[in-house]
Amino acid sequence: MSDPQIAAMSRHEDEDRSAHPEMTGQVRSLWSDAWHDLLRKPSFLIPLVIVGLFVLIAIFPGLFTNADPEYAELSKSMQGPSAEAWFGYDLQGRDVFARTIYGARPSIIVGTLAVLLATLFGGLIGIIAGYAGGWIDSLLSRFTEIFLGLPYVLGAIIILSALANTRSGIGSFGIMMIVTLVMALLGWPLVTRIARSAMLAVKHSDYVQAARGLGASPVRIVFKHLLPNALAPIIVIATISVGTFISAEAVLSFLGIGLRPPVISWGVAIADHQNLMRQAAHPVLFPAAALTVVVIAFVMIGDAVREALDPKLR
Amino acid sequence: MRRSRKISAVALLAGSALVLSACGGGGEAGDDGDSQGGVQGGTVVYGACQPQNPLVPGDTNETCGGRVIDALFVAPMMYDPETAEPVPGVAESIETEDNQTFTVNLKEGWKFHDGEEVTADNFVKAWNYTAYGPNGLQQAYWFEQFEGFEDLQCPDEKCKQEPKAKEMSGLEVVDDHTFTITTTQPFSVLPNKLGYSAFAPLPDSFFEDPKAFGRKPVGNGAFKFVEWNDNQNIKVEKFADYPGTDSHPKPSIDAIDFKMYGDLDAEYQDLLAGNVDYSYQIPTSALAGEQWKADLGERAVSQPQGANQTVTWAAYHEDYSGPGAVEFRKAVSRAIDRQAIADTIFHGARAPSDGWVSPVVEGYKEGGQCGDLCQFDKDAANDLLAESEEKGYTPPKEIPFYYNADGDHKAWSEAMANSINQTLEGDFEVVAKPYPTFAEMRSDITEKKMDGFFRTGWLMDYPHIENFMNPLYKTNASANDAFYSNKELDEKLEAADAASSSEEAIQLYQEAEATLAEDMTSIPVVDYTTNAGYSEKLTNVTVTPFGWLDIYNVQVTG
Amino acid sequence: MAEVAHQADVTEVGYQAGPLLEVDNLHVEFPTRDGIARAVNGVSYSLEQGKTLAVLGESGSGKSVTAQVIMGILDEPGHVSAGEVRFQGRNLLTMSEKERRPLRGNKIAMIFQDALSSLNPVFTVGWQIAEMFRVHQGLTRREAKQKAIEMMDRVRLPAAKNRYNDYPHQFSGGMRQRIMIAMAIALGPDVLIADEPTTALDVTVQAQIMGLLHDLQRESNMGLILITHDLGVVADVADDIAVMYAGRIVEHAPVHDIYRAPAHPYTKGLIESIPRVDLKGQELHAIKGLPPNLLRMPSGCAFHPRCPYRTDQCMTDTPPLYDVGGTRHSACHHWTEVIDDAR
Amino acid sequence: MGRYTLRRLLQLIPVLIGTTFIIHFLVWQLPADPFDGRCGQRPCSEAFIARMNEQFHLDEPFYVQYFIFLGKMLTGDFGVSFNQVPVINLIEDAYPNTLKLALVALTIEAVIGVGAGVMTGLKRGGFLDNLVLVSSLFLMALPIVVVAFFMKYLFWAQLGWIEPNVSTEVRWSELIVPGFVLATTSMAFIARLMRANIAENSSADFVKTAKAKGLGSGRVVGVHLLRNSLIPVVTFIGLDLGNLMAGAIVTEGIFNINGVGLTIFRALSLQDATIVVPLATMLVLVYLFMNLLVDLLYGLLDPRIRYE
Repeated sequence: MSDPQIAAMSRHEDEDRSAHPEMTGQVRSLWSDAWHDLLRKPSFLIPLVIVGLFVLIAIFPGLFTNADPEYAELSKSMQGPSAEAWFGYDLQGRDVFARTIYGARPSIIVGTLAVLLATLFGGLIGIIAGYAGGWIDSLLSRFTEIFLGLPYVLGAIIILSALANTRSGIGSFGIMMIVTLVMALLGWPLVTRIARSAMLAVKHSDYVQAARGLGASPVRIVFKHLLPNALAPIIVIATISVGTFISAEAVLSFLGIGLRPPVISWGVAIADHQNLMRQAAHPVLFPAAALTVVVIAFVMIGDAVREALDPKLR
Repeated sequence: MRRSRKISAVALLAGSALVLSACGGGGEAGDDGDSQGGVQGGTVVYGACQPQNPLVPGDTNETCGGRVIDALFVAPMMYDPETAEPVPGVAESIETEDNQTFTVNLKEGWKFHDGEEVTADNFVKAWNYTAYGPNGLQQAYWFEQFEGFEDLQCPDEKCKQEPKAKEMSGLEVVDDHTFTITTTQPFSVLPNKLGYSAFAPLPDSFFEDPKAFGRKPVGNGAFKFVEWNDNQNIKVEKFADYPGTDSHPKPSIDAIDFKMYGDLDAEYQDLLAGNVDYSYQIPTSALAGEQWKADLGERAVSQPQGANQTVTWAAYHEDYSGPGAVEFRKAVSRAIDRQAIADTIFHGARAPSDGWVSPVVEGYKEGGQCGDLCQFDKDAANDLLAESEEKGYTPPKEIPFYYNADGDHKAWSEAMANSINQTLEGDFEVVAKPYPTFAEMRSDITEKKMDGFFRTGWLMDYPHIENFMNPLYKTNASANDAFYSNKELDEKLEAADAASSSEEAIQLYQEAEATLAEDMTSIPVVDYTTNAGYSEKLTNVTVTPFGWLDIYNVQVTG
Repeated sequence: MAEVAHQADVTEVGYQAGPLLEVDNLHVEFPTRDGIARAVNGVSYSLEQGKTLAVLGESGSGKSVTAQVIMGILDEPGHVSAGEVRFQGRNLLTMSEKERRPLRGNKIAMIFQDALSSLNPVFTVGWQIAEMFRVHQGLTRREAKQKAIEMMDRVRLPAAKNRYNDYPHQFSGGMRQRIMIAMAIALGPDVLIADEPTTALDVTVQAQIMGLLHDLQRESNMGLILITHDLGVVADVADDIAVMYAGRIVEHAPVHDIYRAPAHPYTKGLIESIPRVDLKGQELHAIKGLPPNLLRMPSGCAFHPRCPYRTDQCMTDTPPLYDVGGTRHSACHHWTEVIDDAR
Repeated sequence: MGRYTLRRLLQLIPVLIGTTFIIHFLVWQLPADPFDGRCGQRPCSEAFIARMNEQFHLDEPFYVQYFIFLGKMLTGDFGVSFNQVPVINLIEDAYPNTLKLALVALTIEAVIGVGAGVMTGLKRGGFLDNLVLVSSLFLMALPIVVVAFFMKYLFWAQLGWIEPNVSTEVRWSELIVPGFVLATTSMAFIARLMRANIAENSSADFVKTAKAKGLGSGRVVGVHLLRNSLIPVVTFIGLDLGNLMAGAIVTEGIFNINGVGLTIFRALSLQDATIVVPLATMLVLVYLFMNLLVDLLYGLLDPRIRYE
């Protein structure tokens, strides 16, 4: 799923960086150019609006529906869309529209939070490894590789199966946090790899050497030169990952090891009703559509950011 | 994924036991089975799953392996394919005068697949091996009632010391074809039990290398083992020297290919495509909207099965005990819309329960013993709730209902929780909570750690009311998940066990069942229905009350 | 001259007497989001066999675009909107791709500024040279290798045989450019276009490469178009010089005339900006202002915003290519003043 | 190169130990007692548990268990599962199937992805280009289960071209549709990657050189452009083999292919760690070695890369 692309993107990214170290010198104009570029692109603005809408839904689901997503009437089970329930009812006789609306929050929280954690932790390790070099780098690199050696799906299944103990009554928040942490745990090594190579490229670039030669303090070098330049590829990978992480969460939930009730999740809705598709498809169709739209929107934003920040394609 | 969830659901539903009943052919007498001029030969492809244990009768406690064991081995008794009544297998007769000492007379001329003759010795040695503690076989507990069973168990937890004896004193070989069984207490239904596969004989070759035997079993049944490809299939073929019985004649088919599926949908699609001849479970996707009946037409089989689904309360927990708790449990029971759940969630694959015993077994009381308490009624339920409050009972704000996520239990568990929440007008909520695996749930249940109520299911080992009572509700019984103890119940059960006639025993067991309504620590929900389908190739198809294909009488055409 | 023409007559059937290569009133446009960029605006020049024409100009002046049109490798979305390119009298632009391809590399060859990026990084240099023989002449791998090694020797690549299997990145800049040259002249082209061949090289290496080109041209008597922005490198090798500015030729003249007395203020500026040993100590002149934006070309003479001779006429009338005498032409309304100043 | 390979192999050792240790720890130590639910509704007999504990060294501290496991793996002994089936049998059964499936998927994603990428990369902005760009986004975003159900519905239920499930022989021809399902995400990604590479390289100087050499457009694209643009794609495809094998679980389930993923998933739900750990270790091995191989291959494909 998400993993291979990101891996290859990162590889791609590595090359760019090392092949064009001089590009990193133009950091400020790069950022502002990228921003201006993005604001003019429909392929960025349209998905941005979509994501904005879903974020709004995630924060205030009550604005979009009056129905209670948990209220179930078995007598209405699997009834199709109607004026009363736009997306129809699910197996339990719950309002599919309401459940689709309320399903946005967990998806988005888990996706973004997992990316955030993976980026912060992975980025930090990568920057330290790249900056410090030497045995610290070796140590951190081996450590990263150990986690990188766990394939994403396999790793997630093993860890989530191992952790999937409900007894403690962890509640909705706890369930989401477990999934988030596991995804972050499997996601950070990629960020580390990218951050490390970005750091290496910048560190060896001429202007940093020059700044060092002029006697700039290490702190100044790190904050003035290294970080701003190394950040671009990290931001690119983070943006793209949000989409792929949401998709990955849905697959894990579908497999029955990701989110689970009482959390309302699109992946769970798909899993619960995919067997009934020959009877009625709407309980699968609408959550699947919502999921697809959100993921596409995030991937498109990531793609646009990458194009804007990737000097080679400009 | 889904596939394995379902399988484990089925496989482990009953927990311990399954009854292998492959016995068959009730209606169709005739020495050579195929008296109707049916076609001889052919292979039946049987939808199956990977056995979880070596293929040794005393070590097989789940349906995946049980189905194969059933084709390979015959115990002293067998179960009629249509009625599940006990009929003779290897035994010519089982005689007793006091319901405590039983004489088993074996038929002559039965052979193992390696040519060895089946003698009394084969039974006695096999049973002693199974019961011997240090061997750690899964089905050892079947011999609990045999005299001397205790002496074969490990004296300490880690089994460092050897048990006192290696043979049960209750087993005695009289001659090559006769042996006796003595139980510690009178036990009238013992002959009924002896049809279960744990009582199958083992050839001498087993004792030479039990490990190798488990991968390449040698039985005494109508089919002999050919090969086992893990996770793919197990092949067995007709055993020429199988003598046949009235109910279980020499099979007409040549071979059975137990083809393993990870997913019921995949199996069902292969059934439609003609790649599988018999599936004993239809996936939800096909049950929905009666799709499978349209797909299969006459080849769709739907009949009651000897299994039920109950929910059990952790009545030992302080939150669920004390005055009024019984009324609260009754209120909950009346708040479950069993009919709607059976129709909507199970698409008719279950029927609302009316008691604690499956309707297919001997001893089921017509109309059930649960009465009104198993009838959905909103007002009555709220009246009971009010009554319980008057008596001073306050339920916790959140009442967890636990189910195992690796079985197909989520939908009905949630539906039941919704039904209770929306019926009872109180300040509490039932929340359906999954355990990731059956194993983890069982662990907490047996360790008495539950803090709500939870799903419990029972697939009969043998078709008798006794099997739905003693193991489940007797004080300290092995599967008494509520840790329920009711003196009156225990007395009735003991009396029933010791009853001199079958009728008397059944009467007493039924009285015992009726007492369960007093406390409602276990609430019946739905009874299982076998939903099976077979291919166009099969004729003369009978599906047993266990849900399995009668492999003795089925014929393959075309 | 006559001899040369005669030779050509013999070698090329159907070749009518006249210049080897002629660019005639060429216009090239690049549509962009903000409008059409007119990269080349009516450029005409011609090249005789055995002669060297230097095309001079800043980046963006259209000199490389013109060369790409001649080669037929103009990048999308650029396209020729008017004009002709005649090779041995035949218009290349109206030929089908099928007719034209055999000429490319075979009759007209080209080398580029950055040999590192122009050589394919993933093939050995030997393979890339041999490819010429294999594709155009259908030689076997072994024959082609033999020939390629010969070519590598010919461009004075040391230890050619041993380095046949090396990759471009394993060579120094100068060596790489020799390889490019070997590849370009492999099939003995009539015209060689060298697009800034020495720009990326050290000064000492520049001279070696220019020397090599000059020698090769004399040996094989081909026509050479030398595209450069550096007036300094062409003095010794070029016969004629065409100076381009904003997509036009602003001056076209034999090399010694230009050096002696430029007839266009832009040429004059270029010459004055060459550092010269004899003028040591004097201030170096740079042309003031920036090259024009091709999307917003100044009215009249495109050079007028930067021109010290500018008059009102320059702002309105586009100067034609005035005949300045001999084979000289200048696109400046005030060419007489410019020449006078120079003298 | 030889020294580099050796160094990489040596570096692999701590990684392998670390990864297998994590797996071993997670699978064996975190969940509840593996024998809790093994004997159905009744608790397992103490004798049974004692027998199993002894056989699988469960009374030892977990690091000892790990070293016993590691030692056995090194001698090629994969042990037996809880139901006494030699795990090597499961591996022999499941591995070829998963490998075949992954190879089919790899072929499909390479052919279609590269083809679409080349076509659109050469002609950017056209109808086809936009079609591929949009559809690849969709394929990347669609959950694999949706793709699988759709394909199965189309080719089996509607067109009747395939059997609903892959037979036990697992013939190559039967793997085309499952392979396609497994390949979708990567295929879309390869198309995009290839398109970007082609687009970038087609304006590269060496392509201009190739054209100036008078090469036909087929040769320019097919030899010069493709060779360079393929390098990142080839590395991606190499890395993807490990991912496909480890990620085939959903596909294997839906098409009933007896593969590694499905075997692991089944074993996990039965809590049979004896199966999970060796099979997962084998997947990790493939994954890590493919990574190494790709790194080495990269050097062969791109002579500019040098190994210190």
